[in-house]
Amino acid sequence: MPVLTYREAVRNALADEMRADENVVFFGEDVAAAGGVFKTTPGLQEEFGSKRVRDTPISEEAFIGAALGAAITGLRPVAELMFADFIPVAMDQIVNQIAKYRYMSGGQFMVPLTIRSAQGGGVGFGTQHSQTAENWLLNTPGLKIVLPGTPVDAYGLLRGAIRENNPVIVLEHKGLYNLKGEVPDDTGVLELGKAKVVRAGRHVTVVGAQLMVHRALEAAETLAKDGIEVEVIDLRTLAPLDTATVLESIKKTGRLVVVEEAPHTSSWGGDLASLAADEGIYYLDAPVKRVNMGRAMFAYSEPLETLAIPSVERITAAIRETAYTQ
Amino acid sequence: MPVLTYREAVRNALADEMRADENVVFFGEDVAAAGGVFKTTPGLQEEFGSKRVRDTPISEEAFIGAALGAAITGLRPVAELMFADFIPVAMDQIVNQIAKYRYMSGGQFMVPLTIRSAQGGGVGFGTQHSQTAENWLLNTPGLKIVLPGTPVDAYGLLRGAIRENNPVIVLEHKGLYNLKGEVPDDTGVLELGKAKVVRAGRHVTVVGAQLMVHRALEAAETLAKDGIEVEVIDLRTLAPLDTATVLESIKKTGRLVVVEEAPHTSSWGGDLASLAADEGIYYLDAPVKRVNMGRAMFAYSEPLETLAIPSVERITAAIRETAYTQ
Amino acid sequence: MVVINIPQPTVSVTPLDVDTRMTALRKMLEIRLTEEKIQEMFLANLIRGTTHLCIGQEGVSTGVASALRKGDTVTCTYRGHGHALALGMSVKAMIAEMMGKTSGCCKGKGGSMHMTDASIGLLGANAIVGAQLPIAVGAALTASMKNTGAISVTFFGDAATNIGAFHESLNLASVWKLPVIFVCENNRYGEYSPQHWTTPVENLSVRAASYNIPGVTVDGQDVETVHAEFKVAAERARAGEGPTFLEMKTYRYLGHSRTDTGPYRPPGELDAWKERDPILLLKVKMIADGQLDEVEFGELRDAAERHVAEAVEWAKQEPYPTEADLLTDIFYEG
Amino acid sequence: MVVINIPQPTVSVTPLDVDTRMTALRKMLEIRLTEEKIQEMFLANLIRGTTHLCIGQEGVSTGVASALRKGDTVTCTYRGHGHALALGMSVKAMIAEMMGKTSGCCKGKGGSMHMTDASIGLLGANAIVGAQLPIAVGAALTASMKNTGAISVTFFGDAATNIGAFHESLNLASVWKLPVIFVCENNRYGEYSPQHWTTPVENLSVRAASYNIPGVTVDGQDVETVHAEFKVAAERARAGEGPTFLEMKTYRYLGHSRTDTGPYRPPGELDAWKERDPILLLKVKMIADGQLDEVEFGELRDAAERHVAEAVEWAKQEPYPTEADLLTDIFYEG
Ligand SMILES: Cc1ncc(C[n+]2csc(CCOP(=O)(O)OP(=O)(O)O)c2C)c(N)n1
Ligand SMILES: Cc1ncc(C[n+]2csc(CCOP(=O)(O)OP(=O)(O)O)c2C)c(N)n1
Ligand SMILES: [Mg+2]
Ligand SMILES: [Mg+2]
Repeated sequence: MPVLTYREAVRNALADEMRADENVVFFGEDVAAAGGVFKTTPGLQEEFGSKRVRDTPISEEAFIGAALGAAITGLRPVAELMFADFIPVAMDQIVNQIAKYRYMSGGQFMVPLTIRSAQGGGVGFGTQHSQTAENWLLNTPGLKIVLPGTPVDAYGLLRGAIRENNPVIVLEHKGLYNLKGEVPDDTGVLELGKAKVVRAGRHVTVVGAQLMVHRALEAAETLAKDGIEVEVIDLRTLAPLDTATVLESIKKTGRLVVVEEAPHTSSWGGDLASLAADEGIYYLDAPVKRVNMGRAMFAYSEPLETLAIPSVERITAAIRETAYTQ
Repeated sequence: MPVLTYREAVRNALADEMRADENVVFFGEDVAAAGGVFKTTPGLQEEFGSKRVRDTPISEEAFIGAALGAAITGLRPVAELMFADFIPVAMDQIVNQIAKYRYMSGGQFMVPLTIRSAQGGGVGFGTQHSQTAENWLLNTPGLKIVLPGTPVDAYGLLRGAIRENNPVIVLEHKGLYNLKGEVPDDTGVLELGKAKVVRAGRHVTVVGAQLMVHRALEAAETLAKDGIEVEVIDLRTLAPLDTATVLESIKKTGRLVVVEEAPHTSSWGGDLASLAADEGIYYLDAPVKRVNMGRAMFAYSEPLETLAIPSVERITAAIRETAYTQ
Repeated sequence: MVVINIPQPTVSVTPLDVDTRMTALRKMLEIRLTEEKIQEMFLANLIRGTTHLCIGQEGVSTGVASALRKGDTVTCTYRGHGHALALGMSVKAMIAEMMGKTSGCCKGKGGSMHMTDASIGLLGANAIVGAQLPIAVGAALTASMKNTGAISVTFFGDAATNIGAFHESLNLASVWKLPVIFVCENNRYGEYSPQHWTTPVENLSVRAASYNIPGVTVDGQDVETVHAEFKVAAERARAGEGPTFLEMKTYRYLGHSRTDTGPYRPPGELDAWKERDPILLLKVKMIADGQLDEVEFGELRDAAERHVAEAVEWAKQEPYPTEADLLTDIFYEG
Repeated sequence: MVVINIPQPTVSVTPLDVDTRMTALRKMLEIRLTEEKIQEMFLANLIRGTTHLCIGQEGVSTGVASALRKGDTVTCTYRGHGHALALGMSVKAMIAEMMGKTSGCCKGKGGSMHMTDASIGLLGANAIVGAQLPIAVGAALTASMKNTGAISVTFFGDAATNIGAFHESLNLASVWKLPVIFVCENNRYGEYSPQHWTTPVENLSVRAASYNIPGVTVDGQDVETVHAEFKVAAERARAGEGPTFLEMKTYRYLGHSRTDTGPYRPPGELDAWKERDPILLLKVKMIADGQLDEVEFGELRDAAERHVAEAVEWAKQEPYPTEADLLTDIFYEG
């Protein structure tokens, strides 16, 4: 079975969609001639030409807005925001325009638009180049938000995003670009909005996305040795959130730990806890625990960054505590 | 006891702080000569002069960033973003700069800066002029966020915000500007970060802010007739969130309803549900209910806007359901 | 006394043929009378929220629309009723929208600030200052990539030229040589602030030099001048020569929005501008050329008035959206 | 062969006195050698993340700093090591910061892209393109309101002139007539894109006309020219005459960041610029004026090299932050 890096999976998905539909165009800063600062898009301009694959000036508000204008007039643009930390620079176009354009027009337009961006910490880029971005966007209806955590998901979900007739924000994790994984030849378009149980278990449900899922899996491995069987769910899409899969698991395990690479406040972790406290409450056998960055920022200095982002140890401890609560 | 409108309270707070500290400067679009589009700041330019009270060009990113530059060099700026829906236009300065400036410098600066803005729906301003803004900001550490819901709080909390040596976002509710209320003569600076139990009750805890608190109080009134004693908490500050007051109440009532004028996803309502599902879980007697806008947008058309925003009826129904759950 | 500087045309302005003139006159009257009616309805609480009227500025929208072709697209501002009507939106669809009715152009989900009708190329009015410019750049990208020969037009105010999105859009359109015409309606005020408080240059067209594109200051009150200057820009754009920035000097007679009475205007300014009313200027020309007389003009006006009144009566009877409409039109399902 | 256009000075450039020249030469050497060492450390994994070096551009930061007074403030970019050192940051504080140590200028919480030292007026380097400009406008507002006579300087790149914050900041500073000097370091590239791909004008100083402020294109490689042109702008600003936009033509010898090898450069370009190296130009002048010889220059270089090496050794021994530092410096408590 072919093994690709997450980075290659992104590139292949984009290339395959550009081959499949000539309306797909791709632009962003240094994505064309240079193939992207994370080298996710090399060779695309060579293959598809300098009209379909373009470098932009540094003007996120303009080119993200241009993606919207292009989407409502017949193209299927994919725009790259180099770092997800730059989402705030184009925030008006994303939350006030793109998310609302179909609605405000009373359904006159489809908005088949994808924004790709690299998020997440752990690689020492400092406070303005490490953030996870989903919680800036999740309170705004009208956007689909995808966080692939593996090469196969990076491939299939990006293809799914580009095929969507709605705006999709695909947040890749920059700490995962070198991750290798199998991408079967028949991997096609993956449907958005489906979480995946990546490890089955009876005792505790752990929910996360991206880097946190990988760490949760490590934690599960350790805990298995102590007889704690952890079920790990990779959300993959955050909007719409697959609450059914999570609820199903809570019903089985009665225990929930939500792991996020983000500060504690006003995030999707709260929504899962809230799901547990509402529809899930009669199944709960222990308090719902959240492992996240609390009130900390993404830091530059390595020890601080390591402390800020949930580690395998912190995740393991939280699961253990939850598992043993009566 | 003097009765002021919420609008007048805002104005008086600003005027009193400008009198108290000559480093307080105030600027925004049409705030000076015209006194603001919501007429919250008439007469300030006359009293404090055109250097301390300034009209700005339409350039939110620049003047919010300028507020930051002024704050770290010795002024105590108050900047107005006319509608909170424009926060995304200045989002980079708010979340990447203002929130992080002290931290990134290793604590070299104080950032005594206040941003005032008008948020909330119900007055027919449509999809881009009605949103509540707090959930765009709450996942970013480094900001204090205040949502006054009464004239006395508008007065005291704005004064408190201006005195803070940290960045504070004060989100006024545009549907409350005409609300009248007592502002005792000795009302001074109110401390940020303190929720207030605005109605005591034994059976159900209802938590909200601004317009939703007023509606919750109406609901409580109705329910009281049926013997349901509702405790209503006005959060007033969302960051930092006064979880102690909420938890205290949950311990007493065992039942929690969280009411928000915002979509359901990735909001502070989830954090309160999460609090209940974690520290509060052994006290809960019923599922935690959230009343909010679900997946709806702020709409222009009156019937739709009315349906989108939690009404007294919806709040009443949710409390009643919670109260009667065994 | 207030003296108005009238920009000189930079191209030769030939009189439009009588049919085109008549169409323009009718359109301007329709806009004028619709706006007057909207103001009345707003004050009578038949329209909620806020509304931004373009009375006095009809020459710009009408002149530009007269030079567009099918397939061309437009984005504009909350002060967009004139653009919508000039492009061909029906008064009914507009009034119903403003009343929040399902038969409004956006099913009542847009409102006064969001007039949109894809079928006439109106991609949307926008309530965020400057946000419509990038969107127009994107529409031009489509035209350019698909070689449709269409152009993209975006309208914005004088004060909008101070926001970042303006700068970024002109730059991007220039670098990509896209067929966009940036039409600034310089009505001398941004809300309650006169231009010179917020903008350190008098003729905004000088800003085009930053992007190496033509910038022209135009007499926005003369619909034929607007037409002629716009046409040159449109031809450049259609020929693949890239964007143009047109600054239309114009004036709004009413307040910025709602109940603003315009206390910030210097005395005499409004009257001076009314002497250069776009409807008046065209009417005078047509009378001078024997194409119109006062009686006929009165009839045109009355017809427009009846048309608007009928639309209002119709819209009043139309249904409001219901709960079934609450969550529709957010996502395309399919 | 690549020919470099050298902008002619717009003011008379008189030679600086020997002490000032010597200080500038030392400073440029310090910057150059620090940057070379940082690159080495980065490749040896002693510095994490990324780093953006300014080798080749030392004339700009040094020339500007030589004309500043105590109380003046500066904001700059991620490519800010030169500005920090020119303003007087110690190499130790910088290296320690880059290594994430508590004795770094920001206690290890900033890193390579966020060099900050309030005590020398360096209000911060910024990792978001353009974001430092509004902040500088605010610092100038303080200076203006408090009548301190101080000026505010902000450094940014050529490609940054395409972002909205640039436009808004120049406009606001002009309207408020604030003492800001906007210093564009035009090193011909934004990351891997040459200027003409993203920017439709050659001399960025033309953009000043949009704000009715002076715009000057300056030879950024000659530290004395930088000093002279900057001084005129500074005097205007201190006299309350408002902002100036200075475009410094310069060049970076290394890649944009990290491991970029600069495949996008036309052959010969780098060599052509190296002939106009800012250290070389000053050295040649000083030798011609009998103020320096090759031996002395070699000693200066060696001294700088030792100084940097010592700082690195020191920084290696410094402690890292600990859990106790995780939540500090977010809010001021008190
Ligand atoms: C980003 C943003 N800032 C502020 C506003 C509030 N606002 C609406 S219209 C307006 C003035 C715009 O003036 P101008 O661009 O000249 O257009 P005009 O209204 O005169 O047609 C302002 C400040 C807004 N809608 N969006
Ligand atoms: C808003 C934003 N967009 C993009 C980037 C990524 N980025 C960092 S530096 C850079 C190029 C900047 O070029 P220029 O302004 O010429 O400065 P130089 O690096 O050449 O000094 C880009 C695109 C960023 N940091 N911030
Ligand atoms: Mg205007
Ligand atoms: Mg550059």
